[in-house]
Amino acid sequence: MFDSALIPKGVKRCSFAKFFIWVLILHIPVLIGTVAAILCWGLALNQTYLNNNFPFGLWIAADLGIIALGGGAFFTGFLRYVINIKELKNIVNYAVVIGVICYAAAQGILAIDIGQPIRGWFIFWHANVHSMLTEVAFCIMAYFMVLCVEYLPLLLENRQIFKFSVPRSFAHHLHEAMPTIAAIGVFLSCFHQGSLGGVAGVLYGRPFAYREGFLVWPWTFFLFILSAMACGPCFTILITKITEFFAKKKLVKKSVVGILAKISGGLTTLYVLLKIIDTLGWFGLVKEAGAPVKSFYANQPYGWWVLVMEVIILGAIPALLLLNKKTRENEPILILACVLNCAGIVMNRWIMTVQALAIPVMPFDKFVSYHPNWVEWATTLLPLWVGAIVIMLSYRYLPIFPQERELNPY
Amino acid sequence: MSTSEEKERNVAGGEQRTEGSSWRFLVPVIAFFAGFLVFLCIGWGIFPKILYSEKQQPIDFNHQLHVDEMGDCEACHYFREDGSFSGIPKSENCIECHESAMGEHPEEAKLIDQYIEPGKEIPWLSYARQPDCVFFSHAAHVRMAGLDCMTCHGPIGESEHTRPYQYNRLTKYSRDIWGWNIAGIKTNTWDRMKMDDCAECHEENGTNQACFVCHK
Amino acid sequence: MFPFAFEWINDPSHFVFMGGFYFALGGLFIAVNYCVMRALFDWLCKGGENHNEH
Amino acid sequence: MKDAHHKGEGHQEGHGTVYKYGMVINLDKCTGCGACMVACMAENNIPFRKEDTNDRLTQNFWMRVYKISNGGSFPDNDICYLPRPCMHCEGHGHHNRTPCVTVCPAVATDYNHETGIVSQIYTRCFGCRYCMAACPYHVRVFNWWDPKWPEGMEEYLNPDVSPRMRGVVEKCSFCFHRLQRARNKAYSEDRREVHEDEYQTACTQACPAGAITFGDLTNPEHKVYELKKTPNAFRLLEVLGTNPKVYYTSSRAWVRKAADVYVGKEGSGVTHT
Amino acid sequence: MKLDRRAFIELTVGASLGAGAGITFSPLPWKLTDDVAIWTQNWPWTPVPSEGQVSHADTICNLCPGHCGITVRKVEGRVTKIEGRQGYPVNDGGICPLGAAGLQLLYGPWRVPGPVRRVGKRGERNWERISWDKAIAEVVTKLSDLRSKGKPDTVACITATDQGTVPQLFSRFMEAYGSPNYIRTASAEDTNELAMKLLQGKDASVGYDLEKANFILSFGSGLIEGWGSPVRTIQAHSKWRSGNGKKAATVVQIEPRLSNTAAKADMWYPVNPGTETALALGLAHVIIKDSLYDSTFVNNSTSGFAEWRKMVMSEYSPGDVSATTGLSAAKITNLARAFAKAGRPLAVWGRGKGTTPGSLYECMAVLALNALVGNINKSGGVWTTLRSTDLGWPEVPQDRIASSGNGKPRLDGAGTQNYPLVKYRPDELPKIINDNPEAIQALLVHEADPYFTTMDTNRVAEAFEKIPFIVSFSTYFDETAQHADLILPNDHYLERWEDIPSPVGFHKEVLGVSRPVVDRQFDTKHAGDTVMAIAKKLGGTVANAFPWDDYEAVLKEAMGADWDTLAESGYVAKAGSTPSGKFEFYAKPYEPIELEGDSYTQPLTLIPMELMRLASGAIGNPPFCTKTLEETELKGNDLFVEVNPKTAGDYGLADEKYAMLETYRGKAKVLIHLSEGIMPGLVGIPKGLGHTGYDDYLAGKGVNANSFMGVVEDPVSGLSATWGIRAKLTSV
Repeated sequence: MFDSALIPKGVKRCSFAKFFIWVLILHIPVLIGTVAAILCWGLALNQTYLNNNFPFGLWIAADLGIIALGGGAFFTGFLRYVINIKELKNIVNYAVVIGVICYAAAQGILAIDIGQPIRGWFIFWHANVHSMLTEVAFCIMAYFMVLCVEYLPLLLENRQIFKFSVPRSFAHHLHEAMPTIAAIGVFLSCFHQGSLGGVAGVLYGRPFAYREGFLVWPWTFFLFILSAMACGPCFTILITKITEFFAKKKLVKKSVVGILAKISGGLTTLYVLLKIIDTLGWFGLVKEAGAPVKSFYANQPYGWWVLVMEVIILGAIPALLLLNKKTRENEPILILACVLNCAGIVMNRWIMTVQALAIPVMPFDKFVSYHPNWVEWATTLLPLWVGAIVIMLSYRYLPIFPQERELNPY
Repeated sequence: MSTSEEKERNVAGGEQRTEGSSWRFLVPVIAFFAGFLVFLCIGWGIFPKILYSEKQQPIDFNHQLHVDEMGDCEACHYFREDGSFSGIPKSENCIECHESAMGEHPEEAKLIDQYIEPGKEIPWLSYARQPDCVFFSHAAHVRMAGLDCMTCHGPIGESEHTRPYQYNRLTKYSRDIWGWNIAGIKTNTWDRMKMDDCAECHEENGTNQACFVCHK
Repeated sequence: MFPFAFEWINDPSHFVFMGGFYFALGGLFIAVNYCVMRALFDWLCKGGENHNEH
Repeated sequence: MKDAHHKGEGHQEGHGTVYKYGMVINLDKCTGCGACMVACMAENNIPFRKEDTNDRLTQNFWMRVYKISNGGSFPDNDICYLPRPCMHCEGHGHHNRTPCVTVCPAVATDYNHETGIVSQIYTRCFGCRYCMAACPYHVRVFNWWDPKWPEGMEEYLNPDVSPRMRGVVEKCSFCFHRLQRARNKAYSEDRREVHEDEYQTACTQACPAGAITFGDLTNPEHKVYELKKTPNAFRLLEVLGTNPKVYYTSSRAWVRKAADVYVGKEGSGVTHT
Repeated sequence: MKLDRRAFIELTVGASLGAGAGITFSPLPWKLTDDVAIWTQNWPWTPVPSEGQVSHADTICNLCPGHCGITVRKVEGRVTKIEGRQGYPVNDGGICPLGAAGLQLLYGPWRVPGPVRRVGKRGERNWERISWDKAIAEVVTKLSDLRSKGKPDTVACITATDQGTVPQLFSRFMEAYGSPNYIRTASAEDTNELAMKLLQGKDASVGYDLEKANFILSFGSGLIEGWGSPVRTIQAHSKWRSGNGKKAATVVQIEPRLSNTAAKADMWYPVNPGTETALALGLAHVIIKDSLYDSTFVNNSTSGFAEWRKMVMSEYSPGDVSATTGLSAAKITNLARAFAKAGRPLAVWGRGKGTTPGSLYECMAVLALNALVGNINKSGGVWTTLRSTDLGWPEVPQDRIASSGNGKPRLDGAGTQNYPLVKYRPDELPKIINDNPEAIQALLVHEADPYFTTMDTNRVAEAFEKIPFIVSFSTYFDETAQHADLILPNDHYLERWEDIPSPVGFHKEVLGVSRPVVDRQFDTKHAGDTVMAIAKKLGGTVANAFPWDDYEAVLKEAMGADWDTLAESGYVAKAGSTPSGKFEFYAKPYEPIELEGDSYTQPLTLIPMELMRLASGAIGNPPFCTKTLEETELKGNDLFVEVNPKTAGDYGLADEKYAMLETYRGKAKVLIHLSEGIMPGLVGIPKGLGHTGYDDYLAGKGVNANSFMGVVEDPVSGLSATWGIRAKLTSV
């Protein structure tokens, strides 16, 4: 094959032609997304269906969702390097790759979402330390650097680069320092996952989203961390399964996936319990403010089903599925549980942002609903396709899965 | 290159080195420092030249002569009765004396036949022009704080010739705003009139630093 | 972002926030530089022999 | 190194006295004529578009007059007009917690303790719109388009207010530029305080019904000081604790009840016409 | 040293790392990031208004008959703000939305840049600029040709009002030229003046002392929606509301729809539309029966009371009236008693903003109510405000052609035997022209937009086609100007001297003079100068009729003694001269005004709604005002008609859905707005939309309410008394 010198030793990859065709196919949605992004930058944000009632729309909901799903990177890293579960060595690399893609995606979407991207760096230079968004920006940028540093050794282990002695020893030393780097990553991630929760939680002007809290932070701060830890690994498992499906070969042992699933199940259950307690506490808080909770769910698309779906169907059920061994071991049920868990988290992000804005606060406010238009969808999915391309490249040229050679001897 | 030989070389991990001498490692180091120096010079030397461009004032105005003649700055740069500042005088102020030539200075001749006669405004390029988002109240600074013009405008009163008006191509700000020294080192107060300089002075005197004090 | 900035105020929230941030960034910076230095020293002093396990 | 919080009391003391500018709007006098909206747009260079009437949610209004109804059926139906400028919320506690100021990541908006006005700096704002999510009164509007005036109409733009560019959030500033001019006048007469009649907002001045009164809420000589204490006075979303500076008075009970978050019996919220 | 591949890589990596470090330690990247951010703060396409000396100037707003005093704020030569003028006797500092948006009319792209001649067909909006002399020459050739053919009376002239020097110049020109057809646009003033002629025998109009009244009974007048002088009336309303605690006045609104006035009123009585006169007479019945009327005034200052009393007492008992109006008898009796017992009661007439003549009988019935409680020419009452149209100008010299032309009867039949007292009947013009196409050969239009404001727009369009030569003096490209052949643009009201007559409905006389506060923006000329130039070019007696050389001379002479105070302060408040003379009760029997269309195929009744934020007269709504329209009034390019949910239920109409509104006169697609504020069976349509002129900030938005309604002749006055039309609404 044309690029055989780059493919790691001892593994089989499809022909470069087939690979290149797939990359070209993926470039079509990427192109559409780029056109949408240029429209937003060029003609200003009137291209979307956002308006003064809905300053936050699909983009912010997707941002929060992607970063929650990307939580798998920091949590798997935490388990592997800090709690030292050696088994996870085989999947932490892939978690890092997914993390890099998710965080790059989040920053990409933010670059399109803000009205003046060229002076977006004001958030760092003139930082307002009390604002949750500042905290998010600082930590996402910092953790993205951590993720890049974690991704670096994988990059350096490419066959050609590995030939040079400097990169080789650099990669080796990076592995030695990885626990400290992962610890820093966990420290940062805990903060920004929490701040993303705080984004909605501090809005005391919006009774729907407002949660009192502990010292400075609202409860949503901790709920978001917990939900990211719970659903991150699920997302990693999901992407691994999808990659295995496309690669048509086993890449990670069942036992490794099993560990992640077990931990994720425990955390999801804890999250659902705390979420229910928080919701009940919130009912009390709102009643005391005089607003009957019924009115929050009176306007049509956001009826009571929303609460049931988010907490029960997409929360409790995956938790139970992941908790007991039998269902966790069974492959299709595991995938279903992961999908439900991830969908639950993304839905929670949508509710805490878009629905929080939809619920009228002043009694004489009119209820207005919002749905994203093609420009918003194209730009939100753009990082998904770019991510797919990056995964294909990493899978092809970098030794991501240590157990691959063991699982597919040839 | 057959696969076996290629595999064999791979396994060895390319450890045998070409026979070059031990100073081989100097090549990248020299390259590093060369690149470093070249771009350092570009950054510090050439970049400011490209970034700032220069224009001449329409008329080479002699401040010293006028100050001796008229007394002080307030003669031409006066306060209106509603407290706002008139800024650079209009050509009708000049007409009061220069209706007809008062000497045979070529600049005055230029003033008269290009601006006074056709009744056009003189398109002065204001050195201290702040951007549109800034509200600067001369009344607050001159009347209340008792600052003299020199603090912000420097010794322009004693200048015989108008220095060229340098402005930033990108932002269109006069160079007096962001500062003359590219490194941002400020020797006297009028070298730079950026937000930080205003903030610094406000800080020292404990005056109010709310946004809407200086912004509009 | 820096103590000399206009918005900077010496109060607990600034110290905590910026302190944590610079701590994390510093930690990362030190870790990476440590690896770079070690790699360079390996390359400079030991010159030839290397270890190809990774 | 500055030791006192520049936003806190210590630093903003400045030399002048401390004001707390606010408004009292008499909803019995307000006829819903909209002169306040037009005067505000004329004073603050607010752009307008041909397609403004297509979508009220992307319109740019600093002062918006809401038409509220008691939801009764004919002939017991009643409507009332409620002009809504920015509330310039003060929030509570030593470090006030104005909903939009605490959330702005780049300190583009700030609560000024000396005047009680929430400032919005358009060149600092990079349009993340978080403050729009935080404000329950829909006061903050976003420049979804680049403002464009038809040929020749840039003549009437007011130099005291800088026209904004696309991609930034803007809001009512209580016509702060008029306080800046009033201060200039005061300084030229060697005094620091600004009298009540020297600083009035454009909407207060234009209101044909004299329904809007503006002044320093803490100064007994100003009219608003007394008006805000009338029994019928109320504030929008009082229960949320935003501590807004705009008081409304109305002799009609249903109007007062339409102000707060469904306070009172269940479902007492009003529908809209 | 052998340059093999490895060395090359080492070289480039080393050099690029060095370059990177070099750049990072130089100011280049950081300064560029900062400057690019600053560039986004100063985009070249974001305007930067120029600074300068701020000055203020006082003048008078001429956008509606309210004539408020305004103060203009200027920066160097630019006008940046229009505000109400403090201390002006009419509006004392307040301003209305239209007045505040006046600068959009001064600087807008809809201004006529200079004299233009039409190129291509009418309404195609393409013009060619010509010089003033050529334009005037063209008008002169046309007019002198008509004169030579002995048909001077086929020239008509429409102006907004007949008071003030410029309208007088036009009427003097018409008289000197030889045409009796000088016509004023229709408004409630026509009926008020006619009523004053009939009941007081004076050439006067009706003024209301609103401020001092303490019981206001309004028959459908939009008191806080643009009636009379809008700002003055709104300020009066504030006085009624500011009894700090106890109410200063009680306001009763009689209207089938919950307008803003009805909402703010203390009591709102929704009567069946068209039965307001019956209610007035019913109230009179109760007042007389309980003998609560002011007998001293009635006995010695009125005449014909006995006969009127017999007519009222015989048919208008509370029982019958409640049957026709739909108001309970008890309410009628209590209302009458409350009205009569109030200290200074005042009954107000003039539906909506008073832009349509309305029924004369109704006006007289309301005035009779006021007479009953004896508040004629008293504080808090109805005042007869004398109208002086003669400015002491010399007699108009007429040559033979002129006198023969003037001898002919007026086209619109005003002043002929069947309409003896009426001065102008503008709404009749379309029918007259369509019946007799040669009737008008040339039309001059000044400060009016008949194409848009006259009822029955389709007939008006047909009529305009039949007029061969139309000259407009409009400052803007309004509808009439766009269908004219020649536009001789008048100066904008902020650019010209002009005397402003007393505001409508004001009980005192305030004579004002608007002055130029900004220099001319375009190649425009004062309409007075243009008319005089045309007259001078026509020569002969027409030229001699204008002894002045320019308009300013005309103004100075016309103002006479007041000129000095006017030049200095801009207005003169004259003491109201109270004319003596008896108040005559009009005892003829009353027949209600029947609407066009039949109730079987058109079951609903369409009534116009006049909104405060929507200019419905000759001036197009500026963009700021259109922007403030509620989303239940205009959405995109479609206007909403207001319908009661019950009616919508009966006819299958849904909220915010399209429906076809059809009347005898017109048909168009509209959106439905379900409102609990309108009486079932009624359809309310906002007046003032449906412009085709101006710019597409306003053109093409909504449908013109006038295109649905036709002229219903008032049996008593002969003016158009249309207050609605029968209509059909079918969902689309």
